Amino acid sequence: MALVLTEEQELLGRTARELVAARSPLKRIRQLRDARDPIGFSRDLWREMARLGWAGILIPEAHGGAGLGYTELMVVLEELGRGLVPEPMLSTVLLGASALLLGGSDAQRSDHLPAVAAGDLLLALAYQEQRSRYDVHHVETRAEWASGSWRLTGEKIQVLDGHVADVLVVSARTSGSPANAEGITLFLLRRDAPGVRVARQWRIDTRAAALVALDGVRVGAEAVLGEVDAGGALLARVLDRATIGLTADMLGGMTAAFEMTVDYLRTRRQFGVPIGSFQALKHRAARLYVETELARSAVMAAHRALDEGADDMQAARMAAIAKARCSDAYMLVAHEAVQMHGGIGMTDEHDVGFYLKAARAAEIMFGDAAYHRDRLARLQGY
Amino acid sequence: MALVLTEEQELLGRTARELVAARSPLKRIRQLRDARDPIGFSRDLWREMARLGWAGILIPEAHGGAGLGYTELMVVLEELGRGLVPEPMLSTVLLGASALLLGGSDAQRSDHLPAVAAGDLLLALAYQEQRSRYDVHHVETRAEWASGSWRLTGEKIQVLDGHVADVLVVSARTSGSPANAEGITLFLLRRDAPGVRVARQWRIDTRAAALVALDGVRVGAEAVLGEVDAGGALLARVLDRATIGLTADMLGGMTAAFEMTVDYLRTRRQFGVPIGSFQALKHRAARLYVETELARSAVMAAHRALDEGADDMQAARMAAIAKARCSDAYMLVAHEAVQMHGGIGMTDEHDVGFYLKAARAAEIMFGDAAYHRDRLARLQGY
Amino acid sequence: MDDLDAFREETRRWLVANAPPSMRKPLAAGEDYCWGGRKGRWPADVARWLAAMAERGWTAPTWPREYGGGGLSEEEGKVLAQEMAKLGVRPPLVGFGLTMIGPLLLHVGSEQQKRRHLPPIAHGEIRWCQGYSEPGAGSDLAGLQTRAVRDGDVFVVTGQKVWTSFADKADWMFLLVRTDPDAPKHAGITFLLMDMASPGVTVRPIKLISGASPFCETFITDVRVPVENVVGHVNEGWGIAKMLLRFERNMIADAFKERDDAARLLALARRYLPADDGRVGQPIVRDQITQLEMDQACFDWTLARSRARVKAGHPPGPETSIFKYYGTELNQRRRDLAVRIAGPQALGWEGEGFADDEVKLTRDWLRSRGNSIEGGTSEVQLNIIAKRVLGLPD
Amino acid sequence: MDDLDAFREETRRWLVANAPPSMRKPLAAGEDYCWGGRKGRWPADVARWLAAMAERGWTAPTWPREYGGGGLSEEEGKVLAQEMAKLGVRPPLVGFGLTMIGPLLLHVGSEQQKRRHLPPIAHGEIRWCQGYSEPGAGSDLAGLQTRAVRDGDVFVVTGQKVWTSFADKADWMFLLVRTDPDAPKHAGITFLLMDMASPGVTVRPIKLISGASPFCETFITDVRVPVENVVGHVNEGWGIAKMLLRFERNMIADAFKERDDAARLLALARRYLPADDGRVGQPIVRDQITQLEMDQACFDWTLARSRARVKAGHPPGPETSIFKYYGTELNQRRRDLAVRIAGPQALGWEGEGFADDEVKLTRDWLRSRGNSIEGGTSEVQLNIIAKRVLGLPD
Repeated sequence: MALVLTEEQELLGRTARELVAARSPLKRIRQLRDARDPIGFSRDLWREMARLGWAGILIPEAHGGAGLGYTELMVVLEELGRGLVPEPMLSTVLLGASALLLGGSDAQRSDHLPAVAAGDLLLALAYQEQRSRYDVHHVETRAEWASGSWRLTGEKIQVLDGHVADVLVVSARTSGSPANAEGITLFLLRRDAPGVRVARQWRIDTRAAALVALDGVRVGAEAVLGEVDAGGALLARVLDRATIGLTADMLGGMTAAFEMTVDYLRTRRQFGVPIGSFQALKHRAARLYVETELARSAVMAAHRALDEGADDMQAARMAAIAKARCSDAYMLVAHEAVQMHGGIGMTDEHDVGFYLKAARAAEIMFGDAAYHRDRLARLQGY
Repeated sequence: MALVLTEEQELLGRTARELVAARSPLKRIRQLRDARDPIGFSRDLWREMARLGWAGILIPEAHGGAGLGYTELMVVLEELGRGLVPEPMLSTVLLGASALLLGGSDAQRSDHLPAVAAGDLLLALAYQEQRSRYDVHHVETRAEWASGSWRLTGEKIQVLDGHVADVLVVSARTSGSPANAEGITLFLLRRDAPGVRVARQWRIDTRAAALVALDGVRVGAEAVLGEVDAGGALLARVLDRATIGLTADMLGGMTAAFEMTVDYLRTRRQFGVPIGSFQALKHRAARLYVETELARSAVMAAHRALDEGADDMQAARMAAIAKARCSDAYMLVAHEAVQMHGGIGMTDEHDVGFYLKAARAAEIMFGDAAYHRDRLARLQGY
Repeated sequence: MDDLDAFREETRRWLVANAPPSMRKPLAAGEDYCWGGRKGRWPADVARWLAAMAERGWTAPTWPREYGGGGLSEEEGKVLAQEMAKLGVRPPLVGFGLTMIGPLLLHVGSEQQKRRHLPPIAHGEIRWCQGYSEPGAGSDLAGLQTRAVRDGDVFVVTGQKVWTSFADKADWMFLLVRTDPDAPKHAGITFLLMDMASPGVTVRPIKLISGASPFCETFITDVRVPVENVVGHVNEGWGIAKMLLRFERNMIADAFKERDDAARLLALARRYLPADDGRVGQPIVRDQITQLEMDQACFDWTLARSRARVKAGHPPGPETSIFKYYGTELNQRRRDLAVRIAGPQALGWEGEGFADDEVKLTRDWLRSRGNSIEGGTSEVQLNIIAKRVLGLPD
Repeated sequence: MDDLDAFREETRRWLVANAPPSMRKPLAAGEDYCWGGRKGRWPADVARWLAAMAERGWTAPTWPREYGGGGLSEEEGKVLAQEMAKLGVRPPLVGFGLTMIGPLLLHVGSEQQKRRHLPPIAHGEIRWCQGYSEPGAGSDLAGLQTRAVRDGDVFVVTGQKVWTSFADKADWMFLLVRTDPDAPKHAGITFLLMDMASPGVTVRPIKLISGASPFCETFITDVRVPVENVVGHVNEGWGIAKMLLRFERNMIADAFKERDDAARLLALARRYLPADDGRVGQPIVRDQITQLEMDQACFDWTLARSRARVKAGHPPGPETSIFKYYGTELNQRRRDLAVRIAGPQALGWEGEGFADDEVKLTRDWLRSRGNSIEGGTSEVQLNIIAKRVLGLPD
């Protein structure tokens, strides 16, 4: 695979960077946080992004999308990650729309995807639970079939944008015991359905998340996404793709933190010289550069592989490699960025701390580096 | 415990350093190696060391020893480790005499210890096997009782000084299966007994080792050291103490390699200045210094604990901590020493390479750092 | 030795009789030790415990009695510490007065300075803060710009200090000022004591990424400080500052010496990564916990070696940089590991779905990132070791 | 495209027909590729394979035919490489002639130099070595002392080179000499081609800690080198040297790109650390193997990105330092891990009790320590990245 961007892709990246600079500079992120904005982002800005084709970037033109590839998605996500932009790409596009694209019936797609592509419908994937940690197949939420409908009961945690999503994709156990990969079913349900209760959660990063409690929520057979009892595999496929997308966001964040730090090293003076002239800091900065370049390669390779039709096994491998590397690299870059900024880097009023918190949240979401290394080893059979 | 040396102990260290400088400078080590000296050390020099009390340092005065403590042993071993001195402290004193002191009958002690203290009798502990790796309780060598004597059959590997030791202490399985901690018995046997075959092995370090093959070797009941079937615990006790002693040797080696490197940083000039003025190298050297200081603390604490009557559990804990730290620190120091010496450090004619090889051998002997960390976790119950 | 045994016996009896039961428990979440000072307010038990100990001079056990101390010998002081540790009683008072400016004044203060400042410290009446760092200077401490101009019997001080720990809660500040702008960088500095209630002093807390505000900016505008408040001599403050930095490094190292860290990490691991066989579920995490436990033990022994050397009569030297450097690194590794053990539950900032102790894990990790910056960055410590211990050239 | 398909078809047919079966196996222990040169001797199959390929110019497929190359286009060269890889045939010839001085002369050599030197390289008749490092210079390449004094049509060269790879086996050397001792360090250097058979050249192999002797010291005493052997211009050799260093870094990176490393480490782990469940017995080792596998993949993709950029018309820039730096680090980590996996069996130097492949593990580890020193130390690579890529000040 050729790991270079086309001119069109480069242009898409520049457009994204300009939009972020104009509409979502870091001071906007700070304002959203300090105001404890209940939504956590702007539905207007999201519609604007949708008009640029980002909400429907992976959605076929037949469903109102742009029908582009993962490499295009990567280019946009990198810029959003750079700016720590909280609009719902991850929840609605990478998790929600992905689930519909990979597992939805024709009717389900036609019902939802055009509105998603238009920026009018927000989705969320409610899969994580108190005891699931990184195992997407650990599902304790139950769904029981009785009197012609499914009844869902359980609690999901840290559901990205779950507090505002119009439609939730929920994993529930229809058979088997909590840790089985089999016996899981995905359901589509409206957030305003009776028995659904959402509560905003406040995390360290700028992404909004929510607790979603399901208390005997009733849905019909048509709410099942994919096949009954076969949602485990679908969920894994969705998450591998979302994980790869997340690494593009992480790449943007680590690049921004690194560039901010190199600028500081060039300009901050101590002992009468720029601190970037100290060889120990130089070597550390050079090592960080190497780490970010290797991360960039992994992110590009993973997205490219999806574009080239990677099968599930390949997608899982690429997700593991890219996520492990970006987790370690982003944490390292962010820790070093704060250290090299010195005292000012520890203050809330400096922006570098945002990246440290974003790095941690991204490191842990969808599994940390050790988890993904173990996963790769298992995938390879050792 | 007071982690300082007494004046007497400091003096003992100076004496040892002077003897090493006078009788075993590094060029002697090189000569022994290049000549492929079949013994690998000098029995005369060993007797001289014995006259200074080192061979009998732990042996009670009643058996002709000096009756000193582990801290005194540490002080001597550090200096020998500094000089990579190959005389048989580890084999004869730390492994062999230790086994007799901890498990021998009065008769066995009286028979052997005075000659050991005089430097006339060499001992070796043959416990390691092809498949045992770091598990001292993995013993496949068998001992069977028949017609009034024990018959030993099996092969031991990398028996330190096994090619010249007068008496071998051998672990053999008298019951149970190869990996059981129970069912192991230690035997004393003469190297020249019928059926014993030894072959010198050539390792990367300057310690001499041998393969010891036992082909139906017969010994009487009096050859059993300790109790039949109870040798596993005794072996572990001996090895914990020997491991602690080895860390003193490692401390000496890493200190020598570090000092050699700091000297080089001070004197070697490139780009018109001493390379020790480059901040990246300075910081790395400072980190190495911290590592060696922490290693020194662990080594002192472990020896002091033995002097203060540590029980087996405490001894095992101290051995694990000191060995894990010294393994990592010595390897780091040695790798960095070669790197900072540049090309000359890679040549066989420079001495720094001896320390790199010694570091590796010591890292692996008696278990590497990962092994000892796992061991500590198990000892602590997690 | 009999005297010492008797002292031990009597001390224990007194402690048992006088320490309130609530002062014999570890700090609960949200609780803090008593830092003293005019602005502080503490629960009745804390105040009672402080008063009882201060009356005996045992807030500063080895200081001379005439300066408010207990007049104990080194050995007696150690016995007191041991008995307090055995009974688990809290120190009645902590702070920079007891650990930094007090010991410094004992060493180099004038008789008048000792009589004036030490008793209020020992009694917990006056709380001190340290005015070293400045906005433009950072690691280059000696690059400070705060100026002090002599005007008769006073110095008129103008400038700005930053990273002043708890300046908003302190009554007095010890600080470095530039008294000779024409002298070489290190030669024109003076060490001053300044009343924070003086006109012209204002303080603004700095909010950190962890959400807490332990540091302040202090703005100093034409503040008049009597000449008698110079410690040592005018223009010779740099040597005093360096002496104090070594006290500080030792103190920070002590702060990072927590005996039950491995146990706490282990408890976390058992909570978030349970395994059927009773071990920690993730071997990689288990290995990291063990490594931290080992490194902590080696660090503690290294501190013990240094103490033994100091006790044998050697003053603390540049090797104290090891403690600052490695102690903070250990703490950072520990906080980082704790967050990785808690996993998704460590992502909370506040509110629903996250327990208080989970939020604390995360904020402790964020706060720990400052450890390698405050009190002399790790880079500065490594520079000191390279130059002063290893003798590497500039 | 049809042409290229036809070329592929024909190439495959030719390779199948002409590559001896023994040249379609991986190197066995102790075997090496063919490096050519007057002093080399190789088995008949190797010589036959070299001759067959050289006749078509396919030892240097994309060089022009008039210089002994194959005259293939970039695309055809790639097809040839792909077909060779598919069939598993060995390269017929390797060495610094093909990878370093050959490409350099193609870029900047005079027409006469190209005609004289390139064909013997392509035919494997002349083997080259590189005379850069000197005993006093080390990483400070430009600090070289070897002098060349003009005497009519020749330069008289005197000095000493060190770390000359395989100088004892080479026929010619390309080297840097100082032609203007009064000029600034980088300005008085000239790039020369020297016949190793010239009177005054002596070579001494250097034994390494791994036991092998891949490097030599080369003593040069009043050696007469014709002026026509200057590449580029007199006193302008430094620019040429830097260009060549980039070729070298790329080559070294390629050398560390071994596709089956994870598999090899895994096989070792299964041999020394077997587990009942089929996984690697030690989770820590398993984690390290996986980490290496991942890092290798990321490294390979980074190389691919760089190649793609070069193909798009950008010359290799300072980012090639990444490959030298990280490629050698990966190799060192891999060798280190291999030794720790083999454990006690990795302690052998030779002889009884150790298998040949166990001894090789250990020597490979020792040898790998030189990777971060030769060809520009890791420290130099990091300096280059900091300065040239990140723009950090001196």
